[in-house]
Amino acid sequence: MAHISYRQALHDTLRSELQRDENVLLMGEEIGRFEGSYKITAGMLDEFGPKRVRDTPIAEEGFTGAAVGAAMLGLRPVVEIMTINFSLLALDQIMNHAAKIYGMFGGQCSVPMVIRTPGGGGQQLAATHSQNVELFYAFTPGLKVVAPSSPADAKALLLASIRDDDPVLFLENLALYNTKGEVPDTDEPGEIGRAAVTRTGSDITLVGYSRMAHVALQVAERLAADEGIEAEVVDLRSLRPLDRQTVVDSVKKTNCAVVLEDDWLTYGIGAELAASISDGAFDWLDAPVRRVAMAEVPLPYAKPLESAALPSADDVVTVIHQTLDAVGRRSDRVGAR
Amino acid sequence: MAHISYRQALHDTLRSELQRDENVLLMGEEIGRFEGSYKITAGMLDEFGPKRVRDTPIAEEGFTGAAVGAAMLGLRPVVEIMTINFSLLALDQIMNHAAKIYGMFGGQCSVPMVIRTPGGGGQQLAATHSQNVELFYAFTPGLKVVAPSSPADAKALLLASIRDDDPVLFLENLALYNTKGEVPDTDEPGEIGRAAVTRTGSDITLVGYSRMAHVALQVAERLAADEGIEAEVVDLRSLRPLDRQTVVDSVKKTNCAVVLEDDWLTYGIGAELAASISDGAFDWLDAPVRRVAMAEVPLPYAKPLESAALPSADDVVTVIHQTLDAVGRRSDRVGAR
Amino acid sequence: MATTSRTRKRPESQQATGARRTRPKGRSGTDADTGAELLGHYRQMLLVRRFEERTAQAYTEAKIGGYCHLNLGEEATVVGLMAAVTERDYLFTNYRDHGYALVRGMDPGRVMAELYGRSDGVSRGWGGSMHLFDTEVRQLGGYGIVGGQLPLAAGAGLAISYRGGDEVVLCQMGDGTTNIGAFHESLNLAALWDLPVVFVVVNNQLGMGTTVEMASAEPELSKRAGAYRMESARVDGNDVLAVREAATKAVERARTEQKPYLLETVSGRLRGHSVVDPATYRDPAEVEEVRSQDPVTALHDHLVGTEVADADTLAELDAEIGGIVKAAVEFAENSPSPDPTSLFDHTYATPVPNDSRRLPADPLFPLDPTAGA
Amino acid sequence: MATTSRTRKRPESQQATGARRTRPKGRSGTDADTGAELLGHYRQMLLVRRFEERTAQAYTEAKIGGYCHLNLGEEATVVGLMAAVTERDYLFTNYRDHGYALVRGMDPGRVMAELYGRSDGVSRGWGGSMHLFDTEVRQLGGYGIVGGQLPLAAGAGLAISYRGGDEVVLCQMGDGTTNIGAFHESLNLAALWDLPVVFVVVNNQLGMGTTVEMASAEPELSKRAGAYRMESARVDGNDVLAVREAATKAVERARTEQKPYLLETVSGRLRGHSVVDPATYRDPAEVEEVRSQDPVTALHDHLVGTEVADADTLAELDAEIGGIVKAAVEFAENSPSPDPTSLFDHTYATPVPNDSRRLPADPLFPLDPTAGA
Ligand SMILES: Cc1ncc(C[n+]2csc(CCOP(=O)(O)OP(=O)(O)O)c2C)c(N)n1
Ligand SMILES: Cc1ncc(C[n+]2csc(CCOP(=O)(O)OP(=O)(O)O)c2C)c(N)n1
Ligand SMILES: [Mg+2]
Ligand SMILES: [Mg+2]
Repeated sequence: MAHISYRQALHDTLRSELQRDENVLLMGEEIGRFEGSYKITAGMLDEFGPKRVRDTPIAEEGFTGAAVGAAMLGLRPVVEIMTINFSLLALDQIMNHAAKIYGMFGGQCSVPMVIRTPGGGGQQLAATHSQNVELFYAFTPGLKVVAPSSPADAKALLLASIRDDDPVLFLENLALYNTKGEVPDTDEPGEIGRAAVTRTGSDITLVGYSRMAHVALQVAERLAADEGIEAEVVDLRSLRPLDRQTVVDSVKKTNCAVVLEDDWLTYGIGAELAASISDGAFDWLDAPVRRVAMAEVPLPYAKPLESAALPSADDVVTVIHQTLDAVGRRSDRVGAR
Repeated sequence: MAHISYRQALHDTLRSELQRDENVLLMGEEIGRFEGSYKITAGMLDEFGPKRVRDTPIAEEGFTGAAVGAAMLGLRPVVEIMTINFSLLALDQIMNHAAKIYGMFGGQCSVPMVIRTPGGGGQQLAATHSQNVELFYAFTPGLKVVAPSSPADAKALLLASIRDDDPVLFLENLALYNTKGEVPDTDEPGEIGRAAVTRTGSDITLVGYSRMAHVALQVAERLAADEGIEAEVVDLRSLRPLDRQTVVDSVKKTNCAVVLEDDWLTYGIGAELAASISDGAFDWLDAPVRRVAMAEVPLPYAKPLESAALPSADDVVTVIHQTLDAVGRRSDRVGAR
Repeated sequence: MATTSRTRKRPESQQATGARRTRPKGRSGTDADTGAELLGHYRQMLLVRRFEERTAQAYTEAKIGGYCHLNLGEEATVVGLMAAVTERDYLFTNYRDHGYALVRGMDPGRVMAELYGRSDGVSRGWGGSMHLFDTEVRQLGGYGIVGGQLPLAAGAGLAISYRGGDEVVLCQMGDGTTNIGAFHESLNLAALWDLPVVFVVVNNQLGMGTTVEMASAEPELSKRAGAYRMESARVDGNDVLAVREAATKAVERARTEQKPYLLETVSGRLRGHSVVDPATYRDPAEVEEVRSQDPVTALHDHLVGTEVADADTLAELDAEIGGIVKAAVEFAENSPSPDPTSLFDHTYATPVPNDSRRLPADPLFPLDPTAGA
Repeated sequence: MATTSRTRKRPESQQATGARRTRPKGRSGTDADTGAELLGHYRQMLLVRRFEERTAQAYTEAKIGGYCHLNLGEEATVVGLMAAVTERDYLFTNYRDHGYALVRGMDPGRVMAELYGRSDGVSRGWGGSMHLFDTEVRQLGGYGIVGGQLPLAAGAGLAISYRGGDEVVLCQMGDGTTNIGAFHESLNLAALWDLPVVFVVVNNQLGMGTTVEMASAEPELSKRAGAYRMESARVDGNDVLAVREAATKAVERARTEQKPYLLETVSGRLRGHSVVDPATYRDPAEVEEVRSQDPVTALHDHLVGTEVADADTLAELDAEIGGIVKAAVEFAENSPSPDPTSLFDHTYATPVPNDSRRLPADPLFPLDPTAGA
């Protein structure tokens, strides 16, 4: 075990996979000479050379599509798209080509590639640079979409993604890069398609992924310490396939849930979770499933506006309180206010 | 009132708007000389000339973005994207430009444009040409998204969309073009952002939009005739803004609901509806909200496979039966099976 | 990977004409060798012609669904291009792909079965007309999104170059495709990275109803190569030998120098954009012009005129081809439709837990067995 | 529309130099007129220089957030370009937009206020550094998506042409931007439809850390105009008069002949890609080279050398500019932050029912008042 950052876990894993398999290569804007916009690939051009660490022109559609074509011939490209916002420019290649080639040609040719890209807001990057559009990929059959929230999962799921024969969208997050955690030294791939209960509790279920799974854990610890509320936290880890059962099993125990997400509320990832919980735990639910999400505006630059629009830990606490109020459980526990 | 097709309603409305306002122009691939892939713009090049009915190169991003720029200077372009599948290539211009310019620059400049595009599957067009990705637009603040299911709504909402100062994604459907209905002769714009109860009933609520709102009505009539089940049908008409209240009010009356959609189930449009109903009608619901949606595969070409994957009227009936069984209401009505 | 080494049958194009050829003396002075080659080409062009005519018929009989685009009028181009590549080279095309499949060596029966959506189809019935794919002959797909195949072809070239191979990628597209962003990005990548990709613009002078002049500010499309310091050429797409020669040069340059190439072939479209398009927008004189340059008729007359073959021999050949097409249709008719239970067979190559295998009426969670009757 | 006719104040560029100019006799033989013009240009270049230096400082003081890109090293280009357009012309830029805003005539205080995210900012604090917009001076936005402004500019040109106007659109971009699909699609549209758009590639020789040679198969970027039969030129971006002259020619051609143009200006980047980039990837010799060509220093020395102004006068000017920048910062500091209650003010221009105005913790439906305590 090593105590390292999420960034370091990604870096180390890319490096060891480059060493392990000659077919693995990295492609993306500014990943070589510039060492990556967020420095995940620092030092790699020097170590592996331009053949395997390939700086591309600004041409998201072109280089992502080229990675698809290379994967069809058996390479295992790991593409970095600088932020998920720019992936919109490559969406046709991701959705109509990477995700379709295996099925559309009757299973003749797989597309073993990974697209790494960070989401995130809250950095005052304004409307076009602060979006969370993982929804678009999570919605697409033929893709796999993972969204680790801890350094250990970052490593395990990146290993699994690179070794998987299907196209995987690997969602990172700007706000997580510097977070730290224990990471096993061994190269054990994680399982794509399984959620994890990262904290057990019996009062309420919190569901999140990527940064919001991290926030959920923090909120849960704070509530336990301050108010004796024991929240169970489910970290989805994989958005496609989606492990509904783990979520529903938790809610069957706690009888209520709050969904945390960094994207817009209406039609966001959380809608599926709220819908699935409301269906699968119908007879167990004591209150409506609430979602804490981004306000539905093009995200403004000015800090006070941005902060108001983004879901915060305090927002999550408020909604947890309201949900526990609704089930009548909070007043039992913390006394009438 | 005239009894005309959905196609005719669109055609006539575009024509009258071109006549009414010099600032309105049509742009798109093959809309002029070819008269439109689906012939909505038949005859218009001859009538209005190439300045106002502009054939574009195959360059979805370029011409859609050009429409955005023209709208910034006060023209009111109506863009046709041949099918919604190809809109993926213009997504950056739609999502990062059309939808952002008003907010990102602090409300200085509006973008009065319409993007007309048909969705649809079931025509054996295979994986890349049979997708329903209205979700992507419905998810995006700054856009408005309408999805009429009848010729009358097609007219009213197209009028509203063209006269609206914001970018509107106007969703059509290949399977609806030949459907007919009564259309008022007067030019009365509809209201973007309001759903409609297109059939009243007290047994169950069916929610749909575009083609599936049409299917919902057909299924409702069939159930009433065959089984005496009275379904209420809510046609969303607008996906953004989303009129949740009309849906929830209906469910408070019927106590159960089935959502119909043409896209993939997980994270699809229906997820938001199921989540919203489960929240807003929490204390009224007698059974989980079920969704009837497309199987989660790249849609295959072969007819038997395609038919199996697409939601049919029979599928809707099955799920209605199961839902009514779950609430114990169907056995009351039609006797124990 | 599905697309790597296996024993492959010799594609049709190689059977007829051999892998390396020298330029025949010229159209008029057809010598014996060239005559035999030309006859081989004619045979293939005729196969495309008759297959496409039969396809159009099958479409009107509703045996074929979806969109269906034919190579009628492009036979010389298709055959000339396929004569320039070897069996180890890769091919990417747009949706107008039947002719390439046939000449490249896919079994006509399996191609027709794909159009019919049957399980013996080259793409198992999942792709249809626009999406013919066969690992065996290294034809890596027809693509329905205009320009979609270009980045893929660049990527295939990257894989070859990465491994130091000497295969070449031939990437076909239409004239209208040169205006989309992917064209620019892909050609730039290929030139920048020295990838062995021959981009071929099959200029049939129309998008759907849009002419080249209506769509391209530089209507001499091969000139666009200049924006990437790429070599290029423009040839008569109705002349099978001219196409073959130009393509051979481009392919060999790509193979030996690892440089991409842009080749434009100029021909015409004998029918509508797709089977259902009556093409009423076309000027009758323009249609007449295209008809008068029909490459199949022209080569027929040339073969007879140069006495390579007499009209009767060619009629016999036509009958033989007719038999092949008939057999293809029969094969397709007799091939079973894919079973609906196979619907979830091709979502993923690597299975994962919680993958959705639900049909539209299936519940997300088991129905409560105690509810209802 | 917000962007159409209104009374406008004369932009800074026009105040200093007048709308139409004739080519000065040449750099060495600076006559009196040219001298005055050059001094005006120098003043503007200095404004950009000092403003950007102060911006970098404010960023390190955490007064400014997000991404922040400076025009340091591009001052001659910015000023030369802005001298070529009139107040009725439109401007679109990328995110490296402060200098254009200042020279085009936006109030420096309101520009700085935007960087500070204050409500007096030109975009009301909604845009920040990358998104300066001001209808008054027809600068229709800085854009953060590489290439995003190009289709918009083509569309603005379309609107002008549609109405028969004689305005011109100037569309700025970086060298790296010439490799993205939108470049190709936009230039093709502009040339095909005869739109009055001058596309300007500000070639500072780097994307972020990527050189032109690493990204463009044709590194002489102006040559890419050939793919659209478009006229083009390449000039020294460190020479304000050369830029002005070339841009004037391009703009006038666009205005009078309704033809687009591709202009490339070659200069350098004095700092990192953005304020936070230490640019350690750069070769010290390359940095030295760029520094030795610093256009502000060069023009300073030229003005002194040609006796247009002596060093003291220029120092006074510098002090005056320093005062303007200081006042801009003070204005920004004193401007209020936008109130969070204004969060939902700019989602739509036409209000509609059911628009979401929910904050993250707000419920979708009113909370059950009977539940809880
Ligand atoms: C991105 C995209 N836009 C539009 C279409 C619709 N479409 C199909 S074929 C076609 C014309 C293509 O013309 P060209 O490239 O010349 O090829 P041809 O059909 O002549 O072989 C169009 C516009 C599409 N399939 N994909
Ligand atoms: C579509 C897109 N891809 C990537 C980026 C990230 N990015 C921002 S600036 C930049 C480099 C642009 O270089 P150039 O066009 O030369 O402009 P310069 O910054 O030198 O002015 C990149 C890659 C982006 N903003 N948009
Ligand atoms: Mg064509
Ligand atoms: Mg640059």
